[in-house]
Amino acid sequence: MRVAGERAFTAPRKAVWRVLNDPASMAAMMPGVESFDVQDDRHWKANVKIPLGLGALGMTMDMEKIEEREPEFARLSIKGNGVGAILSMNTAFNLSEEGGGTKMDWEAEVRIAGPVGSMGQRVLQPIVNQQVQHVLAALEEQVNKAQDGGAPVAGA
Amino acid sequence: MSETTTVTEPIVVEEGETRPGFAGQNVPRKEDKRLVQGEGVFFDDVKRHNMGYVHFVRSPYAHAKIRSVDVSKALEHPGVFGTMTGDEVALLTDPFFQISSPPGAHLKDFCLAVGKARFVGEPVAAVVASTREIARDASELVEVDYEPLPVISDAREALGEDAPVLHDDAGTNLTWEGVYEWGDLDQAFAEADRVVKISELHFDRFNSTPLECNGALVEFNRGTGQWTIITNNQFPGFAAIMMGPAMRVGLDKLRFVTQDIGGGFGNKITSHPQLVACCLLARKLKRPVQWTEWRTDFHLSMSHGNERWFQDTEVAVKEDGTLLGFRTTALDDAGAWLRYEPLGGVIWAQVTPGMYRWRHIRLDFKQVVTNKAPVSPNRGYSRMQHLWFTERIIDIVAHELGLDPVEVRKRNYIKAEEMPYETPNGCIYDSGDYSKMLDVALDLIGYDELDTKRVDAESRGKLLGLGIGSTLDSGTNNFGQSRLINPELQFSGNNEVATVKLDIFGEIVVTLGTTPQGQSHETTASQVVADILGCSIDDVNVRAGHDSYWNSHAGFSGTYASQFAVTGLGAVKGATDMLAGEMRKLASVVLGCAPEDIELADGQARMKANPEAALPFMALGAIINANNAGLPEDLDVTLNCRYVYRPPFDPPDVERKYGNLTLTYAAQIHVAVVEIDPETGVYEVVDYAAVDDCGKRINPQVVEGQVMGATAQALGAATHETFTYDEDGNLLTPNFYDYHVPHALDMPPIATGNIESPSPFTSMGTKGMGEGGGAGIHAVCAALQDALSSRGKPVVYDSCNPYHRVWELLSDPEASRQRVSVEAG
Amino acid sequence: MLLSEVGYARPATLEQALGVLAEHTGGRALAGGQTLINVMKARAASPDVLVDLSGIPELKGIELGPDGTLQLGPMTTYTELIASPEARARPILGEVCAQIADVQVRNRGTIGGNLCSSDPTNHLPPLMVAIGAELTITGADGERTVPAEEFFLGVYMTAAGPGELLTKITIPAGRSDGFASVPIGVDGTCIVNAAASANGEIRVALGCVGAVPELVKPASGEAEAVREAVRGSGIDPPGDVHASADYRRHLAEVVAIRAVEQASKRARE
Amino acid sequence: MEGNGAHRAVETSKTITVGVNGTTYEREVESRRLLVHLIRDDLDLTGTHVGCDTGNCGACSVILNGTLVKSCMLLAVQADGAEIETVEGLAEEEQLSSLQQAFSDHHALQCGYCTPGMLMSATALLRENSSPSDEEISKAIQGNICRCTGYWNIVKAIKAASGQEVSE
Repeated sequence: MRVAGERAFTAPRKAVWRVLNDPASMAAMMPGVESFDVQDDRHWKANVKIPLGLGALGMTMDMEKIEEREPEFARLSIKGNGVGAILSMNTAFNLSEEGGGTKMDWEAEVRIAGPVGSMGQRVLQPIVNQQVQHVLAALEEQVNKAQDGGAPVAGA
Repeated sequence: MSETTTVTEPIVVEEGETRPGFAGQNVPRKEDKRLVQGEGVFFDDVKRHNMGYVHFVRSPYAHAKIRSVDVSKALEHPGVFGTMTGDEVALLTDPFFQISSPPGAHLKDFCLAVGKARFVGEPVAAVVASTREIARDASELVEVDYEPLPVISDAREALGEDAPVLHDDAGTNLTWEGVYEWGDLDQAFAEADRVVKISELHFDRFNSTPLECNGALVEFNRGTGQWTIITNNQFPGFAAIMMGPAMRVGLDKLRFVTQDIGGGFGNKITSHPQLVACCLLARKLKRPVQWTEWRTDFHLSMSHGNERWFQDTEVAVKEDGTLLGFRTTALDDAGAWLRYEPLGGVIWAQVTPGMYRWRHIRLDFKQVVTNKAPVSPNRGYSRMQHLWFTERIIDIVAHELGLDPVEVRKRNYIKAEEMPYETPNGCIYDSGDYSKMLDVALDLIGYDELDTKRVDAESRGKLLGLGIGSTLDSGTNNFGQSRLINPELQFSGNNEVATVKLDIFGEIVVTLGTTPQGQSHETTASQVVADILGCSIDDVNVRAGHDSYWNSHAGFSGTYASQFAVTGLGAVKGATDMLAGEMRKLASVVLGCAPEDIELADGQARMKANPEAALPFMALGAIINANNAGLPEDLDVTLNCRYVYRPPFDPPDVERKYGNLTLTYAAQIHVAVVEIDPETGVYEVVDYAAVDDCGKRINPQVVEGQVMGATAQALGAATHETFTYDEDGNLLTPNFYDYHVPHALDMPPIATGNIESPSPFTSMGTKGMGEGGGAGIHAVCAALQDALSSRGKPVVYDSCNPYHRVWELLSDPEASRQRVSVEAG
Repeated sequence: MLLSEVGYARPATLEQALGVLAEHTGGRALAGGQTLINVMKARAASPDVLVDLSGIPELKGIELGPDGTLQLGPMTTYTELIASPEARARPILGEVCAQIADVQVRNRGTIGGNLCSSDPTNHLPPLMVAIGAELTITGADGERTVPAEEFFLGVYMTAAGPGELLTKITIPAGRSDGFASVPIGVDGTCIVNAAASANGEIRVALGCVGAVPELVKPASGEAEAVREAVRGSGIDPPGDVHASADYRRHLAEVVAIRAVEQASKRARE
Repeated sequence: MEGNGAHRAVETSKTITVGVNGTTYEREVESRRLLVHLIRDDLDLTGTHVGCDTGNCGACSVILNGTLVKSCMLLAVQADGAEIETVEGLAEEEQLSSLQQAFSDHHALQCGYCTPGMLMSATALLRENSSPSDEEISKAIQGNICRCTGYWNIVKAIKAASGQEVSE
């Protein structure tokens, strides 16, 4: 399924870019991260336990930055392997300067397969949407931290 | 509640007609006593010492290259007995025989994915362990490295130039195509006053979802090199000829045993790949193994019904609604493998004109492979799709030309006096009176008060509509039709076997070759035997199920394609007639008279002239089996009679695609009344009538049961049941969460009626029946179209219409109307 | 069909139950199990430990207070609630429970389990939000009570976090409620549902249109007002095999109006 | 009734005691084992069937301490100390119960796979309601899927077993 949106930050583009490319803050953004290894500047590996109230869904995630135009554009491919599910995600964001701040257009193509799929879309879609919202909220937090607490403009 | 109306035709008593007796009666079922006590034996009820449980590792991808399969971690897991991978399978077996002519013939189909996975749920490896749970635990430790490939999730994209090719060996996704043309299309369209064009109609993917899924307990006898396969496969004859060559063994090495089967409906014909995997595992691990398929596995990977599109249809019609002919292209989605296909590419031709008299027909059949579960026969196999299509034509023509669907049907139905009727492609419709059936159905539904009912519904804010479905259940295949698919095939005709013996204590033992799944064979067979031997059905012991060791089967043995009443009972009658003859002969020798002087009655063989001179069956059995000294040397009596019933068929003419493809044609006419809530598109079937004609009925209650059951499946297929895939090839209805089959509260009241038009071609006037549900699918489609006609005249173009599709028709009728146009002829 | 290995405990007291949950962070309360066991069969989730609450008397029972307030023990089954004379004080409760799945599920399934599993298609989350139920959560550090609209956090996720349990459901007095849904077949899974309450202000809670129930407060019970309120709520329903996002959005309006009509009608009676 | 009783110990397997159709069984089971697999595989009472993996079909229905449940949505350990009734317990010796007989008389079964679950649901219904209406019967078997009969003959049979007139 495809999810996309737009978000605005008061922080300057470079600050946002830094956060989005800093493994540490990346780790802080992901839901239920247990370990996060940087393999090289393009490849990261993480073990996550995505919290689903009825029990967490353990996954190993391989992330690869497949495209990058500093400081405005990057595309990442994320492959998750877990017992309950196999996840593949292709996400890209575009940063543009807007006033003093930054506008981020993002999109993600998320594919989930495996046993969790047999629970049906009624469960899957809301889960994905919700996790995406978590990531965005976390991102905002990181950006704010990075440029000590400039309040974010309400994101659309 | 259901009610019954019977219009009994005078039954033509012909040569070989059984005497009035048990046949025709609602005798209690012999099967019931064990089943209502939970004492039936289904495959999963059987256990063996030290057996292992099989769990398949299934592909999560619809299309992916398999880079590697690593089972090492699984093998280390406590309780694991062993594993099997595609690489092993490729060494140990040959690809399954392909029915198709090229390019479909080139597919290399193994029991586990080799090199590539082609649908979500395809078995990639197998694990065997000491418990069901451990087997699944270990299956999660099997590491498969997949490289995802582009997916074909819609048959209409399979022929695109940049479409990924599923099978490199075939080089194309168009695995089989054939052009069928009969009559003179040009003339038909020249004569037409109107040409109705329909750009696309769609028959959805679904299946009958038997409540018991597939499975088997497989044992390997290392001494004899023979496997015993205790399974619920419903067509062992077919499974054997698929499995033997693939496993490089003779067919006698494969002993098939079934007893009770929890429903089949055709969906249990193509389990041979999994059965091969189990055989290999039993041999490799030196222990019995059991495979139990779970519901989600079944939905993901097994036996979907053929999804079919009818494109660029043109219908030649006279002003008065007389139908002259049609041309169309049928695009059929076979899924990822051709496990029984492309037989669907010809089976539909058994009912080429439906119930109608048009003589000019062209159908271009194209079958493609897609990244979906392989299709297989499904109750009404391939004919259901085609009959739904011909029925759609009738109602769309009536709808567009402002004619009455009832009138159009009556005007075009083949008439009773035209029976037996030869169709444009040489099939012989044996008997029937379709107009009369329609009258009975309309009478049951209260057609006269339809307008009152509409008004009443309107007053409640509902849209009411009535729809008709008229279908044929063509039974007893001529397997020669497979040659229209592939002229190289050496199949033709059909057969079934029964063995009837009189045992030492006078017990009558009947052994069938069939694999019943609820069709009451033990009961109906005993009715036929008892009538011929002049005894009670309680004296007749019909063995439950099928066992190759009984040697009472032939190449086409099984239970499928509406034929038991003809082939099965034909074999039973043949064997019983033989036995009766031997009993008379033996009695005549003992009593010193001519065999003609002997009659069988009251469990005795006695002299007609002098009933006092009688031998009880027990005496006859004892004489032959235990007390035979002094019998004349030339007395040719075994009291153990095996008969192979062979229906009268010739191979069809392959060039003209012409010939009789099935022996009997049972007819069904169903009428549905629906009420739609125009605010939501939610609708309900509020009234229903089903009229059936399957000739002579051996057990009316059993026939009735088949009609009701087929109707329920039709209602499910028409309203909610569809296997829908997303663009990535994920099945969105992989179990009963999202695949909604009818429950008790979903059932409308059903009134049933029947007429009896005995088949002139069968030994007892019977016809195969049970696959007539298709009528119900169309009845609902037509009723919806009727109910919606006041809302912009939308055209119903799908076979399955869940609420959201009805909503689409309500909110944008024009979109559906774009599909039809009427032109002057 | 086959579960992953799991530990099982059946404590006799709430304190013991909280103790086990505290010891096992991967633990999960097992109420009726009519959702959880199925999720575990699919191995879509595999808790390390199941804490079976069926042996804890204080989690059962239905009490009707003098002011008409109902207190439901979370381990009360649907069947028990349907049969309870006290529960008739708020008739909608029994009426909705009687539409859930089937006899077997109603016999095992519990009110608390329905709420805590927070499946977007469940009947009770929107109902509790509409009628203004309050949910009491107990954890190691005592009790807190949250209004239903703050209880549901996401699919399978609620304010009752790790180590906590839903211990009481408090339903205010009132009779003027309504519930409407479009299920897949009779008593099937809901494609969309809505619960309404017209006791004083009008509250409508929409189900199946997001991860959690959507509460809307139309200005009046008039159909148009309700429609406006639903449109204004900015719901973004998921599309699936049963309904596109647009169809679901439309159905949400219709069932909301119908639920409010039923509630208002009762208010007039 | 509470068998080993309630406690806070966490166990991945345990020895449980269940009474089935009047016979008491003691078995060691993994905590994860479903009740239906205890009944079918460990106790070899194979009349109780499995028709789905989502708790929809009801083929595994049994009566547990007097309550109708689906044995695939219950862990075996949850049944510790319970009294269970399965289809095997319905007939007295070889004598079919009136309900079982009615199923046969009215052709309420074909393949017979859903039948044990249907019979248990019907048994539970008739204990609570001695003369149910068609609607009440349908509601009572809503949790049991049958793919063969179309349900009406089952409704008929249950009604007949309750001693009410049914149309043929």
